[in-house]
Amino acid sequence: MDKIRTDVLEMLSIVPDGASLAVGGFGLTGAPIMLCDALCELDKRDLHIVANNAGIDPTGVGRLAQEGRLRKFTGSFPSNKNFFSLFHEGRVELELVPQGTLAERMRAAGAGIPAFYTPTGAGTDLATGNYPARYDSDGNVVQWLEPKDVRVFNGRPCVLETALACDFALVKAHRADRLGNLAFRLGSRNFNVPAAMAGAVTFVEAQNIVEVGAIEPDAVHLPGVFVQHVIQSTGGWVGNPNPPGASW
Amino acid sequence: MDKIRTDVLEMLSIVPDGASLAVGGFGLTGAPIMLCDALCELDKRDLHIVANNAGIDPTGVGRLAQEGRLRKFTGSFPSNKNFFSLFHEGRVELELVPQGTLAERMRAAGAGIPAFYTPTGAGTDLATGNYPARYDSDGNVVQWLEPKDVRVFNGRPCVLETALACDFALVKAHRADRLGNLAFRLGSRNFNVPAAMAGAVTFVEAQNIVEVGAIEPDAVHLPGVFVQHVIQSTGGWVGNPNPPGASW
Amino acid sequence: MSVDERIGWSRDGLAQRAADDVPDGAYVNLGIGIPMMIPSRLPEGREVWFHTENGILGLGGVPEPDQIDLDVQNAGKEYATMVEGASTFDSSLSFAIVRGGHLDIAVLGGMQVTPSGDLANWTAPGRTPGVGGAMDLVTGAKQVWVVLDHTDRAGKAKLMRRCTLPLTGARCVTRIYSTLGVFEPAGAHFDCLELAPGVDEQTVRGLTDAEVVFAGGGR
Amino acid sequence: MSVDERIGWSRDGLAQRAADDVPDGAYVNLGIGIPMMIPSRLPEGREVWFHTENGILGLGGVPEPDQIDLDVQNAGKEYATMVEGASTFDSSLSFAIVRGGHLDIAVLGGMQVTPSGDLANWTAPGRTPGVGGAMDLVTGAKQVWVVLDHTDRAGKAKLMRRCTLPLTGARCVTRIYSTLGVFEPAGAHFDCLELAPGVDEQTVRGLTDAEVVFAGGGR
Repeated sequence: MDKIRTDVLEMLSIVPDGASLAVGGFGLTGAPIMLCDALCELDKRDLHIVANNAGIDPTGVGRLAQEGRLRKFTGSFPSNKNFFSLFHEGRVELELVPQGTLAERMRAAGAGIPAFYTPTGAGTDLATGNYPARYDSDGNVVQWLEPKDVRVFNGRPCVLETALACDFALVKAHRADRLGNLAFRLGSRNFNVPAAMAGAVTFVEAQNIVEVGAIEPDAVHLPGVFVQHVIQSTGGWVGNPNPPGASW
Repeated sequence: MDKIRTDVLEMLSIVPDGASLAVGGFGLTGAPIMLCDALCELDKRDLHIVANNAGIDPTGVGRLAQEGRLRKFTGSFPSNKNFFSLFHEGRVELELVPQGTLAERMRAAGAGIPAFYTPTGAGTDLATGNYPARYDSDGNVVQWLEPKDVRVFNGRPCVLETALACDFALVKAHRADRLGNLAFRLGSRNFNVPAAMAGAVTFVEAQNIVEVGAIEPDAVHLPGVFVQHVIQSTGGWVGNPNPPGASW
Repeated sequence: MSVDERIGWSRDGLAQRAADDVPDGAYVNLGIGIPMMIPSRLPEGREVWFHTENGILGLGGVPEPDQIDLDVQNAGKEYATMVEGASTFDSSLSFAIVRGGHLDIAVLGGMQVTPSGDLANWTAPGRTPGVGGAMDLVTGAKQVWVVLDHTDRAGKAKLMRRCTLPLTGARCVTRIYSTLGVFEPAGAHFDCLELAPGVDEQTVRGLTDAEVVFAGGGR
Repeated sequence: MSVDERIGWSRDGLAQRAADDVPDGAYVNLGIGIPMMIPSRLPEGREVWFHTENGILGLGGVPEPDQIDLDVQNAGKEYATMVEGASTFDSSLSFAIVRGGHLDIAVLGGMQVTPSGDLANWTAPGRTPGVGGAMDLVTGAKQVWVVLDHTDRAGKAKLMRRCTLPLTGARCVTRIYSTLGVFEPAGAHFDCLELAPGVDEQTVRGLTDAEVVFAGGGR
């Protein structure tokens, strides 16, 4: 069993236009930038991206958004100006999801849980469907979010959320072996685990490809059974769009 | 913040008779035997134990069962002869649950998910309620399992399962610090993580109590926020009820 | 009447006032903005555990330039540090902590808050909305504190009878730290627990679009 | 007609026959009993990853006495070993792997199985029932193989038109390795893909309580 690949373009060529992809990362921390870049170079289009952020600047998912390669974005923080222009021009659909619900829906997909109830968002516009999902080119709302089923548990209204299964996942790991076992570093684990679980086929760019056994059994953050393809990451991000500021 | 306790009987004296307790371990691997023993010494009764096994021999949950301290057992593998005698004599209630559903219901309780759908068990006696939950002293069934709601997702019937919130949890860890951060070793993690999540108040017996920082951030298997009390384990199990056999 | 006109607490003073009330041993999540100024203002010796949505429990303050680690940021995507005893986890466990009721306090910014504890803070006309973890936090944390200017830049009240903006959550706010004082939603009115230095009851009444009951008994 | 009478494959032979069919690179869960004899019978050079419900992926064979580690057991609570590249996890992730469809094969024991693929294997009158992970496995694994004696100790067929015992799962079995041969549920009948050495069609027909279609075309 050897899941190590060497040619990123060849590896990702199996992703068809129109595919759905779960993408790890929070902002740019742990974001699989090399894999996103490769999708751009392969000129993939009409993608449904499931990720926390639509990208703050034209990097990672931000680049895919900027280049107009998205037909739909599902996530909690699509605060990317370019993305919003496209959204209000009717060129992309938005499914806005609370962040915890997003993570749980991605995990559920990989865990064989088709749906779950959560109190998060109950009664809000994101649950009642009173929020736009798509505009036309004149800026009129032509589609709203789906209203969610509500059921009361322990006196508390909860909404039914469904699993977010994706055709593929793009993940960045700190260490990976040929079996696909993954270990992450500090705050870069974030959405990479739920994304890897959500994807039917999961691609991993790894900062370090290590020998089998180098990741101790107890240190594996995600077992290789969730991973299909691993490739050496050639870079990562170096700049931070938000320089360390006085506001902290 | 110091969650380290030194007197196991004093620590567990806050558990009232009738309490519900999630208990970690799979068979005796990772089972919090010292904590179970202390509940026996404190003469706690009418307990609702939520655990995978009812104990193979009179150790851990097996001792609690053997001594007749259970009013109810929720689990997947209650194959303890003594427990079954008590069950058929009408002295204890049984909620038989598929193992994966059990783990997920415990995790759900700690994750604020009141209920979820799963295909596991759909259409079986455990879902339709065609299985005894309680007998009378003459061996007649006086209560059946609750029938579960069914809903079809992607063409597949799924049952609604609810969170298994418990008043307390008993957990065995390999390493713990005063903040309650836990690390487990190999196959002993098993139900200890879901149990710690299910308990409103979680007690941990740790094989090793270590300095804060000794467990690297990426090596923490369960953050201290899920743990309220930690005590040094004085032992553990030494014998194996199933000696290594020719059947493997 | 905005904070720039310096009636009541400054941003610093507001962060300090909220920090004073964070109890020892608490598990706390901080929203973007003024709440993120709390850690560096905690009274000496107080051990508070800061949780961040992106998967860290035990967040510390701002790193020195030579301490910057690309893998350690807060939920506002600013560089941060980790304290000894910190732990890291994925987003689904991070929100299990939030949703499961394991956080003592979420300190959030706010656009509008009502006497019944309704909060609006995730979107407004002309803003690019990002809901992030706000709805999870107001649902899951044991206490929800809101830290805000008492009025918006146009001088309009943010403490008001009914939210006109889309709700983040209903009946979720337990405490309000505004530039003018400390308040609690009390159902039909706000209880004012404390006035900021130099602020009088009449000023608060004039800048609040709901009944306010003062600790001294005044209304 | 039980396995003790040595018609068809012995327990060893049965485990060997199933082991021969486990493909290279497969992720496989093994039930208690004969399935657990498979790992040591895998053909040389075949890399198969064994998953165990209690939270290990990469289970190995029986340890030498001086290798026994109390923290490493299989789902049958027997001591086991781990191979290089193994990983450990908690029970909720373990069953995310099972339920989420990430296992290629679950190899289970069986009491009754039908041509439509229904399986009963978790309880019977007089047995102390323990459902364990069986219902999760038959729901989640891509293929469900059942390994069993062709008949019970009383000589009654285990391959039968309808299960009389409570179901573990409906329409879940994809392959049957019995002491008499290899079969697949085909809806209204069993397809017999292979007969065990020395077993003829007539014997199988006589000991099966459902129609059997043989690979050679015989019925």
